[in-house]
Amino acid sequence: MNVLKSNKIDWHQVRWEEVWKATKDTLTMLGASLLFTIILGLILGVVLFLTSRRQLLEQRLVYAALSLVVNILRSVPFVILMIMIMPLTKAITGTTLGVQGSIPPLVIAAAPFFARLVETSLREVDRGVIEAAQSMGASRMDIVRRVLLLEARPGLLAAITITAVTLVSYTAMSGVIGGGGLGDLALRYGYQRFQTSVMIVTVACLIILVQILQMAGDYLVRRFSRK
Amino acid sequence: MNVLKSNKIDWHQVRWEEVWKATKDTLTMLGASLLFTIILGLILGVVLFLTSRRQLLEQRLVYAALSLVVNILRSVPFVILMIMIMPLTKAITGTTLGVQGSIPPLVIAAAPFFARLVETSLREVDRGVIEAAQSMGASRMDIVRRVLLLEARPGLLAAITITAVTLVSYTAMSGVIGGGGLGDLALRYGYQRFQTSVMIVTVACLIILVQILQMAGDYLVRRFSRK
Amino acid sequence: MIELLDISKSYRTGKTKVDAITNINLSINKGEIFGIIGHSGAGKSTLLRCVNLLERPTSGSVKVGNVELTKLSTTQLQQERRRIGMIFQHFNLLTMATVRDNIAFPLELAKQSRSAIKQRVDELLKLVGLEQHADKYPAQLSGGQKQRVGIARALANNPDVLLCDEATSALDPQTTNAILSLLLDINEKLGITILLITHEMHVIRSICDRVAVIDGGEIVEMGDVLDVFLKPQHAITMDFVSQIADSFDPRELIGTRSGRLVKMNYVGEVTYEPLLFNAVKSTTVEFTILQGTVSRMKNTPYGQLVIEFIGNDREIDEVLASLRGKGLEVGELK
Amino acid sequence: MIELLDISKSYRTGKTKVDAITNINLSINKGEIFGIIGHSGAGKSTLLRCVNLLERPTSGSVKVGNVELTKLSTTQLQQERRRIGMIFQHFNLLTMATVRDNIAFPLELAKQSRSAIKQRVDELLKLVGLEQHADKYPAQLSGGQKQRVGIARALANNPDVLLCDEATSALDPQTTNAILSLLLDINEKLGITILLITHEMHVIRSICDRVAVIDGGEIVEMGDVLDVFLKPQHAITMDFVSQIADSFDPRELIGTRSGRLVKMNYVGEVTYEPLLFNAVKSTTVEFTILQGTVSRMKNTPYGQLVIEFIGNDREIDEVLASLRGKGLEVGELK
Amino acid sequence: AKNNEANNSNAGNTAANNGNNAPQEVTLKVGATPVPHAEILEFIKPALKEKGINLEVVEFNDYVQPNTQLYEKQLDANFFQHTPYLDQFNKDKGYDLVNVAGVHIEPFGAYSKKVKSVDELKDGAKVVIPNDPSNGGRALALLAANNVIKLKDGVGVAGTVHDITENPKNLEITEVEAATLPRVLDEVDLALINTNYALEAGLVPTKDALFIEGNDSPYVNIVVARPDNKDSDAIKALTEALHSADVKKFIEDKYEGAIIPAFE
Ligand SMILES: Nc1ncnc2c1ncn2[C@@H]1O[C@H](COP(=O)(O)OP(=O)(O)OP(=O)(O)O)[C@@H](O)[C@H]1O
Ligand SMILES: Nc1ncnc2c1ncn2[C@@H]1O[C@H](COP(=O)(O)OP(=O)(O)OP(=O)(O)O)[C@@H](O)[C@H]1O
Ligand SMILES: [Mg+2]
Ligand SMILES: [Mg+2]
Repeated sequence: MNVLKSNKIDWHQVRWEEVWKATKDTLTMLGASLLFTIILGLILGVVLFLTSRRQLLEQRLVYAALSLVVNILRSVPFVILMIMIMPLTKAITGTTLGVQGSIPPLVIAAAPFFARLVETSLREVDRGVIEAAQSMGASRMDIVRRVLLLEARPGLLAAITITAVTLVSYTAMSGVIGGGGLGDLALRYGYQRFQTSVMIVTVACLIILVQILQMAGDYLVRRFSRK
Repeated sequence: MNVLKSNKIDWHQVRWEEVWKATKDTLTMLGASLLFTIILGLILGVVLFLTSRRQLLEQRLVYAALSLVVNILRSVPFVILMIMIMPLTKAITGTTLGVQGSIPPLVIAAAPFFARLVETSLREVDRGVIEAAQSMGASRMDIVRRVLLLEARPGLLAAITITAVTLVSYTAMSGVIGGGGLGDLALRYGYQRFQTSVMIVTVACLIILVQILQMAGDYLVRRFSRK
Repeated sequence: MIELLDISKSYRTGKTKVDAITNINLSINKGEIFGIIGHSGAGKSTLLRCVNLLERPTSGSVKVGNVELTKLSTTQLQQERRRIGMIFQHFNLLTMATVRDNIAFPLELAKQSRSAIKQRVDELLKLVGLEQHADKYPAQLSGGQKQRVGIARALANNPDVLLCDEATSALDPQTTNAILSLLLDINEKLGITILLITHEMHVIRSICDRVAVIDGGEIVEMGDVLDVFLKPQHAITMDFVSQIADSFDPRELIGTRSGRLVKMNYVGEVTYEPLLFNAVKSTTVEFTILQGTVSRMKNTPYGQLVIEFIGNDREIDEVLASLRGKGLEVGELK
Repeated sequence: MIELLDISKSYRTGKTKVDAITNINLSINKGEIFGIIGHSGAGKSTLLRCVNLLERPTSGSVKVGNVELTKLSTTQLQQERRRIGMIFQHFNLLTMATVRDNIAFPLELAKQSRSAIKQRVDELLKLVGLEQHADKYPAQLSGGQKQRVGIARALANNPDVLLCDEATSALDPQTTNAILSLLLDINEKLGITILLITHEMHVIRSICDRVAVIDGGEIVEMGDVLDVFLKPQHAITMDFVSQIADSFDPRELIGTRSGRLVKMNYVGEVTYEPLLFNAVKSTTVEFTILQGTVSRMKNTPYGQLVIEFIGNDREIDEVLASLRGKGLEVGELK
Repeated sequence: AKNNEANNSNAGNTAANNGNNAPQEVTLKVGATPVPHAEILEFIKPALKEKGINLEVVEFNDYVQPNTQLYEKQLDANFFQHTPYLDQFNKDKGYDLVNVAGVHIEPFGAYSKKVKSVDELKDGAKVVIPNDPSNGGRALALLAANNVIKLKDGVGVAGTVHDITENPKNLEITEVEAATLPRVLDEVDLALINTNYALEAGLVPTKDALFIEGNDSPYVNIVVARPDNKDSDAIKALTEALHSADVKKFIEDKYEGAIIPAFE
């Protein structure tokens, strides 16, 4: 780390109450955006899967359209996305600023990504099991809820874990609109103001957070594996 | 887009040769970083999978250590990561600037992410098939190469597609070190200079690129599905 | 109850088209147990899967209980399918659900009450002998246990029609017999119609009323089990039938024996009369049973024996004639 | 060739421990075909999987060909496993490889040359009758076709030992017989040792030398097929054996018949002598075969018949005594 | 101004020398932020070309890299910062980068769509300021200068929201990225916006600003080089070109008085 080379680390620069606030902000952003990302992404992913070729609701046009929307949201750089959806953000949260204002962009950016992971997970579900459900007269809704989401559970949990960690790294960018949080603190103080101590503390917090997320995710995946 | 409200779109602002150069830069960054991300991430993902619980090479400590490294790389905000690994970047590419200088950070950021996707994909491989290979005296290397990577191929292709698209959005951040490319152009002109026309053009290029990547990925997934 | 009209189904593999079944016509009555036999790859599973439209036939129409399934909308089809239970060749259990939940699945789909579900599941668990394994997941079960879960699941909703794709192939003889008795029982009590695929001849023999023999995607023979088994017309059928009891071909015996080798078939109450004994009693002919079976097919007794008669030819001819006179089918092996 | 010493294997499900097999001792000679039978869930598959250590026994040691597998390093175990072929109950084929590639897999592992692989695969494809399906993927195959791919794959490397977990359960009788002849053939020609699980009694009867009966994870009976089948000692074995030919219990006949019901067992060349006939010839006793089988077990002829004798008791007693005198096992059904 | 003249003459000499003796091109890599720095540099490209200097402009969106890269000799000079920032940077990192020429001032302004003057700001009004150290500190200093808040004594450009000692109106201050400021102007009561971004967003600093830094601002944007190359011919040629009358006219025409040349 060449940032460290030239500077002595001054631990007095670390304002702990600010680190604590940033941690809370990050947790708030992560919690809220993860929740909505999961809901939106799950719906989007399921619909993508169902409408794709050789699946239950094969609808090439719907699939192509949805896929395009997902691709658009995934191609636009996050900062630009954040700016572009400001009116939407304002409509939903009443502000485009701060922690609240950063949640819609985080969701809009992460949901399409999560949807792709969901789509991939659902593709792994054994066709035979779906057929068995069909043979029992399951409606498509039943199949989604009682078969696909159940059978793909370990894969979905892994996908949620990956998405959660990705969201943590996205929150770092929410500083653009004053979102705050650990990543932003690391960037502003650690990177821009060379307060290495702040950077170390905030990055350490981030690492701990991600480590907890990953371990919880791994535990759940293992807990729900039946193979 | 409130950016549009206040500005008329002036198409003369678009310098096409610059867009073209940015496109080439993006493609270069994407191509090179994707290649190395796949190689590194595949190795990392396979090792993560093999050393995880109840798998062929179960090694809790190795797994925990690798997982921690992956988590660290994934928790550090991209910009800070980019700075942190500058000495490494310099050692590898001879420069920390521009397109070349942005490739190592892109790889270091994307490989752990891809590794998690690989790990998740490999977990979906039927245990029975692995056992069959074991019963035939396959070495662990054989099992990785001839069973795991083969059986997980559709999942891995989907993971590569997701990673490629993610890399495209990462390239946008490489502007910090003068990496250039479409995302950077969009940010610099579209976001910083309020040249909406440039933003539209570059974002459109990005969308086309992502759309092509996704369609190619989808095609390959379908092509290699045997279920 | 089930009517298949001119069903064909073809798959494409790469560039080539494979006809799995071609122009199958089949009509199965209500309350009938209908067996399908045929070599591996003959098209049995494909045919069965066409009945509930898991496989949409390339052409032809499918009627179940007077409803033409091929013409229904998706939701209507869903409704109809609830009346059709299916046991899969590869079980197709929910890997993420316990045995109990797997069996409860169709009941939940039918929106039954919790307590009703619990009661029915317990009943079914007992029926298939898996009480001990109710909370296991499929991966923790043996092959036969998985198959029994599949059976319980298919029966859960008291379907009108049951489609069984080698429902007992992974089961030991006793469990098989227990399941077969169970099927026979619900067939008799509830009038359920059963269409079953099997390659175990004794399954056909034990419970089927009629049987169809499929080869190369076509029905080559069809009729009452007794007729088909005792008077097989088609080469394929003969192959199958000759396997019922024997693991070797009686023609192997020719040459090793000095007497005359005769194959006898008989069905019905004659089985229990001392015909053979009476026929030789008054002659000097001696006889040995070289090979054969005397058993029952569903409830009809029958016999299939290869017998060596030793004595003078005239007397033997008389014996054979007298046996023929009693209605036995008698033919000499050469 | 295979020696299992005090093998136990237990699983845990949630909080409870399940003993799948307990203290199994088994010794199988080189060139032997050894059958394992037992009810569903008895522990057969677990036992088989312990032989090549796919399942590490909780305790006990496993020797194959004088090598103690339980003590080997991973790489040494890999080497040893190449000599042990295995056919899985659930096939376990590579879903992403064609039939051809699935069969070529073990050959590639053994680093054989391309041309050698091609030749051997073609040979095997023909052997199991899948030439037409060489380029299909497993998902495009019928159940029996998948099983045959599994068989071909297990045989590809000419293993010294073959472990078969219900290798013919998805096959029709003819294909089963073809496969069995094939196994018998390589057993005789190459001296391969075969350990097979089956629930089809006629598989045991056709090719096995010895058989073990497992129940509740323990071997309850073991011995030559003839001994076990004709003189079963354990209740479970009797159950199995009584299934060989019959789908119904002969005791059902008691009460419906007026004469004395006798069950006769005999083995060997006596089968081809007119014993029964000679025993009654000089008396006034009449007899009818109510149920039974006369067939061969591997190469030994045997008979199991339920016969009704009608006549006076004294004479019948004499007949039975004379039969017993010829070495037949005769018992009255009550 | 005197300094500039001295520089001018030196640079002139060098250029003349180059023109006579060394026809081969020198490449000069200069890091800059897009507006107006990169644009000004682009403008002088042809002039430098004539002197045999191939000016390569490397654009940055970031205020750390241009200095770091310069220090590590990946760049020959940069043009994006003002003296207070450079001083702080040198202090923070122990660098010895030097100011070689002041070029222009971008007066920092406070804008609002809701109020017409600072006095109208309500209690608890929402204020946004840039979140980067250089502009953030400057924005706070401007607020302090207009008596909206009070800052700790002597913090200068390094001030952060933590240095606010008095906030009588209980302003809710949010730090956002500089380029975002004009985009959230509608939503907040007061936004302190860098002139370049105000211009880009169609605001006219001289007209629309509630208050703006005066011409006496210490925040002159400077060209920075290293001690080892600060006196090189190429750098001198660069300085000279930047201080030309053409550039002065260019700045005045293009930026309509919102950016003021800081040289005579
Ligand atoms: N998806 C498919 N693509 C191509 N061919 C297929 C497909 N499914 C089945 N077939 C072929 O159709 C034929 C009939 O298959 P089917 O499963 O009906 O056989 P089966 O009679 O059930 O055999 P088994 O007793 O072995 O289960 C087989 O030759 C099989 O290879
Ligand atoms: N992973 C597991 N966890 C818990 N119990 C298991 C597990 N695997 C097998 N068992 C149990 O161990 C017992 C023996 O199983 P095994 O598969 O050996 O039976 P099997 O004799 O092969 O039966 P089948 O003829 O039905 O295939 C069964 O009761 C089964 O439920
Ligand atoms: Mg089938
Ligand atoms: Mg088993």
